[in-house]
Amino acid sequence: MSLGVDPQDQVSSEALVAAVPVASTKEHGKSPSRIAFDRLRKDRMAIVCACVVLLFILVAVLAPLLCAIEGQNYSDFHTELVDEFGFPTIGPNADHWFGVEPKTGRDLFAQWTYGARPSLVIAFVASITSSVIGVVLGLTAGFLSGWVDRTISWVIDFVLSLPYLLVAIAAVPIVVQVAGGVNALTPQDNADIRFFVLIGVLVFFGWASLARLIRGEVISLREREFVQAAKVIGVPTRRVLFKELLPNLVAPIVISLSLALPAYIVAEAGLTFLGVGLIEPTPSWGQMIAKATTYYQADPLYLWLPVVGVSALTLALSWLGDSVRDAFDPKTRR
Amino acid sequence: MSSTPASGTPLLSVRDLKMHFPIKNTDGLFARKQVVQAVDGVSFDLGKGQTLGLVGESGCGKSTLGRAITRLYQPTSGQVLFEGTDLAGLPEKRMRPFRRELQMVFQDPYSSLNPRQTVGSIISTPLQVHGLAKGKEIQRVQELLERVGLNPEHHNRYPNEFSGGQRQRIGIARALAVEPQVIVADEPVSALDVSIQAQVMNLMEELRRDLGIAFVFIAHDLGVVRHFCDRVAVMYLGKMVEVGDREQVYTAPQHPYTQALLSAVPDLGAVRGVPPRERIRLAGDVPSPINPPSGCRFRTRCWKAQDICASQEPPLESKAEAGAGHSIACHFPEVKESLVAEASA
Amino acid sequence: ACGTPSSNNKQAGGSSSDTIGGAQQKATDESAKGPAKDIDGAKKGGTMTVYAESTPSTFDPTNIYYTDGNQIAKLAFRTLTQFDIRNGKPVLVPDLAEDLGKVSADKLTWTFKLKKGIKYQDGTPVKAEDFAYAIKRSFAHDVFDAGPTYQLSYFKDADTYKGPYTSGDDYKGVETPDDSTLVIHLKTPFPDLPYYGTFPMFTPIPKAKDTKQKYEQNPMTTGPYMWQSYNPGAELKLVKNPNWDASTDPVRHQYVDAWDFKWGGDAIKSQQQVLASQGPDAAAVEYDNVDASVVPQLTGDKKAQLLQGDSPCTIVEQMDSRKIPLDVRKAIALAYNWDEMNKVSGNNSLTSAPASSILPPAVPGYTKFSVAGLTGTGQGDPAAAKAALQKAGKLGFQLSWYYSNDSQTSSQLTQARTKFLEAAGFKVKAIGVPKAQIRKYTGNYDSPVNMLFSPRGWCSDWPSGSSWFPVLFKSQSVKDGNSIGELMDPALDKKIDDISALPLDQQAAKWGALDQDILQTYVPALPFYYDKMAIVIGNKVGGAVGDPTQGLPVFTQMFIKS
Amino acid sequence: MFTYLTRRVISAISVIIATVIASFALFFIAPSDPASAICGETRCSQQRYEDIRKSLNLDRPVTEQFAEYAGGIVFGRDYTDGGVTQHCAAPCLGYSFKTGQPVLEQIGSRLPVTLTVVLGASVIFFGVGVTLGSMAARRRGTSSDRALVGLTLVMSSIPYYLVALLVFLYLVISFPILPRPGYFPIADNGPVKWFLGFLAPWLVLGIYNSTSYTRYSRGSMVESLSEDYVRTARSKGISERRVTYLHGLRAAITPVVTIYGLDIAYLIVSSIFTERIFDLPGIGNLVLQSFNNSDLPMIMGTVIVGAVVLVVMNLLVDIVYSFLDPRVRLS
Amino acid sequence: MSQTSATEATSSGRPQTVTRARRVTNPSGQEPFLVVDDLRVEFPTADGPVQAVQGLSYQLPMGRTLAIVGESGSGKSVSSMAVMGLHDMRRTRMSGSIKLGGQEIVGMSSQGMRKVRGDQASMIFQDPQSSLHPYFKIGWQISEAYRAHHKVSKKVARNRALEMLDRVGIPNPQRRIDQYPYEFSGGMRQRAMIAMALVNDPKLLIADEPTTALDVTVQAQILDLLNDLQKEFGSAIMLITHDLGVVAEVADDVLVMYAGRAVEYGTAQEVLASPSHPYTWGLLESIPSVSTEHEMLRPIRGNPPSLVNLPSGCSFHPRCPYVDRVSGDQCRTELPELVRRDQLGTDASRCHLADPRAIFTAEVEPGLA
Ligand SMILES: Nc1ncnc2c1ncn2[C@@H]1O[C@H](COP(=O)(O)OP(=O)(O)OP(=O)(O)O)[C@@H](O)[C@H]1O
Ligand SMILES: Nc1ncnc2c1ncn2[C@@H]1O[C@H](COP(=O)(O)OP(=O)(O)OP(=O)(O)O)[C@@H](O)[C@H]1O
Ligand SMILES: [Mg+2]
Ligand SMILES: [Mg+2]
Ligand code: NI
Repeated sequence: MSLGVDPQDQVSSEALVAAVPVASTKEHGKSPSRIAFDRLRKDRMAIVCACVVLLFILVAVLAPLLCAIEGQNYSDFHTELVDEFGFPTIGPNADHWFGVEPKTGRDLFAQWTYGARPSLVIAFVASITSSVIGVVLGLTAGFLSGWVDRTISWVIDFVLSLPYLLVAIAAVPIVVQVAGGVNALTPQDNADIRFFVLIGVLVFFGWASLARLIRGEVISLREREFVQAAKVIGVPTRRVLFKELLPNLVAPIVISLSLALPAYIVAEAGLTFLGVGLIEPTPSWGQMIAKATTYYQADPLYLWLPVVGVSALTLALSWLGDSVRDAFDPKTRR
Repeated sequence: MSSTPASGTPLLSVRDLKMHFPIKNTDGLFARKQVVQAVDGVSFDLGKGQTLGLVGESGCGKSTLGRAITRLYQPTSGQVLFEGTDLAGLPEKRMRPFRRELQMVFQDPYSSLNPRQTVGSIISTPLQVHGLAKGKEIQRVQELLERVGLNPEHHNRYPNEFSGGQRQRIGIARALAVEPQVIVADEPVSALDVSIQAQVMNLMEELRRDLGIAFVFIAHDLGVVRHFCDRVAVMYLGKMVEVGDREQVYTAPQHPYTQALLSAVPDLGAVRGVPPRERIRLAGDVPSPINPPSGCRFRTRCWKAQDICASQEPPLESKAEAGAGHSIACHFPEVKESLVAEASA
Repeated sequence: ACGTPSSNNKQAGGSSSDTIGGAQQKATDESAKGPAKDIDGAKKGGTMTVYAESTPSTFDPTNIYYTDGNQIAKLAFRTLTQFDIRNGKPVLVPDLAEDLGKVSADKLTWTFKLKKGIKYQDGTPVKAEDFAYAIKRSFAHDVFDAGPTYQLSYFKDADTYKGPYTSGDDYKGVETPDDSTLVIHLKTPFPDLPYYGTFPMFTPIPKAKDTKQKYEQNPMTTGPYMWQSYNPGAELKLVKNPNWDASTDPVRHQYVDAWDFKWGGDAIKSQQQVLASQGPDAAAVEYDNVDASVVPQLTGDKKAQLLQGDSPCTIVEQMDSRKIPLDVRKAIALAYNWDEMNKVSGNNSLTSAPASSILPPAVPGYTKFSVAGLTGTGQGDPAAAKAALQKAGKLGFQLSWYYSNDSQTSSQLTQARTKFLEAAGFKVKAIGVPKAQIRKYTGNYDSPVNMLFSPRGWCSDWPSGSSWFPVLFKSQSVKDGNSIGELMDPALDKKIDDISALPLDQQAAKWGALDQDILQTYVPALPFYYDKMAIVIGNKVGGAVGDPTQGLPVFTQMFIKS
Repeated sequence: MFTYLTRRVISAISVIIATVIASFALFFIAPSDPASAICGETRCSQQRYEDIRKSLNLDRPVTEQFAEYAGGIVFGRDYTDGGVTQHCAAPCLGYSFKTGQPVLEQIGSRLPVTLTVVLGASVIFFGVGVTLGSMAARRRGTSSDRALVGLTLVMSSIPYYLVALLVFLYLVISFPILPRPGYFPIADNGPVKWFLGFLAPWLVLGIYNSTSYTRYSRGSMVESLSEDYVRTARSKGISERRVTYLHGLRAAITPVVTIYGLDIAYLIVSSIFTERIFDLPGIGNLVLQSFNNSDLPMIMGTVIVGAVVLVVMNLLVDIVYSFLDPRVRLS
Repeated sequence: MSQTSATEATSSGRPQTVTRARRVTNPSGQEPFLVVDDLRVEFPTADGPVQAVQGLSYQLPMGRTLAIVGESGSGKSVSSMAVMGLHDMRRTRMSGSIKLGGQEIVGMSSQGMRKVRGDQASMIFQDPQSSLHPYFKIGWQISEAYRAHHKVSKKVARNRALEMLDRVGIPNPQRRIDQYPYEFSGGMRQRAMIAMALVNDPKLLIADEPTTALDVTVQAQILDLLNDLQKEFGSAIMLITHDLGVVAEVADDVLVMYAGRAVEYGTAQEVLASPSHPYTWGLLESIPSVSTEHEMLRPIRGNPPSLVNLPSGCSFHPRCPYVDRVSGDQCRTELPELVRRDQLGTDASRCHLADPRAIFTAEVEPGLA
């Protein structure tokens, strides 16, 4: 009798779904990404980290509101609240929730909440932009091969063999000068330019490693039989790229995105700390840290506020990234 | 089914097909361009509804041949004639209509399905690409699933929810979607367990019988080929060394390599009281296809090799004494009675 | 001279009492002879480490003009004359010269008798022509562009002679009639020449050893110490010069075995270290002014580690009198919130005192007076300023300046100024430029801003108003790029010339009066603060005193306590 | 193998050339006006300004200037300023605006410090990381393993410069547990002082980075311990220790060593934080100083040198890798 | 597959001739070197315990070859690795008894186990590519195995390695001994593995699918080699495979495993020629053969069960076409014992069917080649 239409076989193939160990027995029709996200949702650590990140995002977004409630802003000087040597004469109180900054007497709570903004904005904008560029170039290089691949690969090599910190330092003054005749710029313009330079530098160095990763993935996927099958069917190249390959790159993309975020926050604050990143009057954690190192003994809160901000945010993001990787790639589970 | 060779123009005709891969040699200062002669001048015909089995050792070019036929590779030279049209040189655009006629089933049930697509969308992709069953894709997908023995309700599941055998069925359904005339099956069952393998074999048998699809069936399991195919071609190092009807090749092999290959297959005869056959044990391994031996490529492992084998390449020609449609590429073909004793039992 | 390059952000100077120390008199002691008087408790031996954040730009004696380089150079380069700091007061004494120079009747020829038997560190004798060569070399101002420039305006043929590299050795301005006589010819009288003689450009340089820009790597020294190694921007190491003869030197000692100057480290960190005096830091000096954040640690024993002294510098807020009308300048003065400016700058009583004059208290002629609004104190009165501005019909007058956008202090000061100036009805346009280039912008008087040009302050080149007013307030100062207020008033020029022509001993009081006159009449700048020296030293540093001529410690008298 | 290396060398050189071109191009893209940068700080006469422009060949076409610059790298070149000619030997990357000295000379004088810091720390992080990592891999799943993994994760998530800064502030300054960092050349100060001066940066950089090495080597080790050949080794009846530390580690260490090589290069070009925080006169501080001085040739010089370090190290790692992995060596 | 619904053949009682024997003794009757008794291996996982091997018993005398066959995942490798003590005991639960030359392996200290491994018993694996350490030379790897059990100099060990390489038919061993594994072809690698396994003259050689990754011609070479070596050394060989052809050619005894249990055990002759378990029948029927030209094969339907969630009763019942021949729900509810089929033969099977032989002869055998 014919097996194909054997009713018995129908039964057995039903039964078999339960028998295949890899299959989730309860729900069907879940894409691998869905499964990964479900896994992530069950990871308590991931949820806690996501909440922390969310909290910081809220603080950054609601900074004006929070400061309005406090009744302060980040730019007003309160020199009457510091003594002759610049030390604050007041601690945290009802007017200034976190106290005031040495020397200028600016409100620390406002500085801190606004300081969360550049970190988050730069990290998100830079990581998303660099991911898009990385994915597009990686896909192109990997799939097209030939001279396109060679060119892109060379550029990747080139970018990756530039010393990132040094170039970041070199780029800032150059771009600032390119950006406009010095005489045309207000202090705010200057600060904004630094902001975009920082994003640019991070993107410039960020895309390459993802592109390399994606290229490698594409090359290995390209040899996978389902891509061959698509070709045999006559699926056009663009469709192969975006419908067959791209969905299979979700895991590396999500993972690298989740690792890029904390890395960029660290980079932003680090460059700013060195004095080559953001500048006054943009409030930022990196600047606060740099300024506060001189006051760490007399005014530890001033130092610890931004330190805790940067650390907690990167810690939460890194752990979240780790959980994301585990969720997408359970083999590497700790 | 009887194995009458098709008359008239064959459905698929391969003429002197060559597939050479350029590789970079990494020895020495300057990279010398070398080629892997993965397939080197292969010809055969395939009639409607016919099945041709391709057997041979690993690396002899079976998959490459299959891929060159389906134009996954652009053949180096030679022709692939489908109903008289040469596909070998066709640009991809003009190739598109022929893709409907010529499909492929792959070996690895895990990598041949896109893990990010539902079974439904995997099977409907060919429909969309070729504009088939417009508006009724879901019905068609369910029909196909049913055809290959899967529950049609499962079209919205992902491949990871299926077992190896079921996945292979999905792959077959995908190939069937465009109603092809020829399916190139590259080791479709070698990754499966015996019991599952038999299920899939049965399915293919059925398709062939019901739909009249012709198969180029690649396998290294000689038993499977023997079971499934009308004609069998034996490949060695990119060349066909022997081709003929199943009975001819299995019961009266004339090429020493075919003989050695067949005698190496372990079988159940021993426990069934069949007298042991003579065994030919080949020494050594298959030479590299980068620098194949001159003349007859098998001569380095052949016990019958003589000087002529090194200097002159034996053509694949039908020998009158061997029977119609039975061709052998050997300077000294002969039937070894001691070898075939068991096969007739 | 200008302060150290860092004096823009770090403040310098200060005296021990709250009241500004009285003006020093121009003191000279022609009879001073070596060896210098021993210091009580002085010990020999050890290595002294000296830290500073900003780097002396050069150690080529011809090129040194900044106070830091100048002060360090005294350890190695002997000059015609030198200051001996006696009880905190500078006394001009002969150094390599036998006397303080003899001037001819027409005041245009100076003759210096030179000491005999002076040797370079390699034992070769110092010759008079080496002094002549050094002076000729100073005319190569294209090569040694940072050096002092008085010779360019006072010396004979200064406009035609371009130094030995381009114009050859034939220069009529110097003569060496014999091996121990140096004759200098002037084109205009220069009574302060003996003071000018303290500058390192008057150290002898043998022509054969001149390697131009490379000379600073291996200079010929005559002082108690000589080069061991020099890594520009990072480190200078000095060791004892065996051919220095204490008996010829009235000002220098050779107590310490070696000096190790380290630049570029963070000032605050270095100060912390010196204050902690762990290991080698006990014998260390950090000569940047003490940071406010370190001040709370200066209690108990550590109090002794603060070295205070006077500094010959005044810091001002300049206004371009060509672009800002007088009544507007006066309105600006009303608006200034000095308390905020001081706090944001990090000024405090250790490092600064509010300024109300151009001349600092350390310079003879300093007169205490007070012009309304120009006292460097108070919170300003934006309302009054606004009223004044309105009265002048200049409401919304635009004020603009350059600031260093990569310096926190500079940016914050700009924010502060912007606030109170805007409150007083001004429009403000502040332009941020990199710290490293700020002087290029502020030094260009033709740039499209109208405030805060350089110099931001001025330090005496020698204790006299003559190193201030003729340099800063004459019309030609604008051309020279050394103007405060960009005043170009022939009447003022004449007043200054008249005082300059007076005998030295009559000048001081006149300068003081002129100071008040200028501030009252022209308001070319708002006096901000007088600089003071307040630095930290290791707890084993002995003999540390301040040098009021430089606003820095006197290195030549330091020793290491056991 | 040989061709492979040749090809790698060629591509490395092409990258370096591109870096040189790019950094040269930046001089021109940026209206940084090198002449005025060199021309003193305040008073720069038009005459002198023009002289400098001439001496820098800024009045000549860009291509000619580049030829001069590139020539300087290959053959060295002369530099004339104010009638004084200086020679800059073969790989000449130009002159500092600030000090007028050849860029490479200055970098060369700072390099030993940076190398000492990085290499010293690298010994620590490699040793500690690999030891802890392979121990954790052997005890995979135990609570001590999990604790270690968690700890390394926390550590490596906190930015390095914060860790270094806090250690410096609290353990060096406030509670002087660690000796004061600084560069005291052996020749002048003897090895003890030299050693103590580097101790704090070594420890901080070393221990901080060891966390990621613990993770790498643990992961690599876990993987290699699950390989078939480890099972084979075990089936021979050799001791478990030998199985782990010879068979397992031998395979696990190879990828770690390559990361190690690249990391050393990376740390050399990014030692800015360490040097800035611990006040060490290395390359990083030089760059920072040059940045503050707008000393473009110096910055570009360090970028080029940094790129060379990275490229060369990459190459070196490839070569070393081929020695570590016979499959690569002989293929 | 076609089958008549001959339910009448299934009687409620069992024929008297069946002897119940929970422990099946050695089919060949010789003194066994390896005695496995009621072996259970379980892996605790997140989804629940994986019962990889359950109640497995068999014996293997010197000089004989025991083949273990079964579908993928049926526990073949797990059971053989248990004999070598290669499981990570932190993640494995093991019970029962394995006696190797009289020595109990289960629960043995790792020290003791080390002495046994590679000396008394050694093992070769399926994939010679990944089973040889890629970073060490072949000769080194072989002599390491020798030195682990013999206190000899490196030189002696190397000579021993040379000798072994020569013995397993590697041409030019002098040169090959200093090569790395990847310089060998697949067949040669497997020969080298065998050389390494035999370097200490073990009494038991376990070969876990030694030829699955190889081509037929090379497979034939390797099987011949094993055969020759066994003749020479007289060792016991345990051969794991899923190719019944290989079993027929080289095995003396056969153990058929299904879902972690032995379902049939006997001499090769008996098990392959007249099997008495429906699963074995299914395996035989699944093998394509030439005589049933273009007929449908008769595969076992469905898929092997999950080891976490075994079917109740006989594990094979969901796939067994003969369930209805057993009265009531016995197959679904009751686990059959592994019982000897008749007193003459040694074949034992785990099935509720009353007279499987009869069914085989009547219904299955005619369909086979
Ligand atoms: N893309 C390629 N580039 C270079 N060489 C190739 C390529 N594809 C295949 N080859 C080589 O061509 C030869 C034939 O390979 P092919 O995959 O056709 O063998 P096969 O008969 O299918 O073997 P198997 O039974 O192992 O699948 C092999 O030596 C292989 O290394
Ligand atoms: N360490 C382990 N942890 C959990 N499950 C395991 C482990 N090792 C083996 N298994 C499971 O035990 C079952 C039996 O595995 P085993 O390797 O013995 O199968 P096999 O019969 O050798 O199959 P194959 O023919 O594929 O080699 C499988 O389902 C496998 O997934
Ligand atoms: Mg193939
Ligand atoms: Mg197995
Ligand atoms: Ni058939």
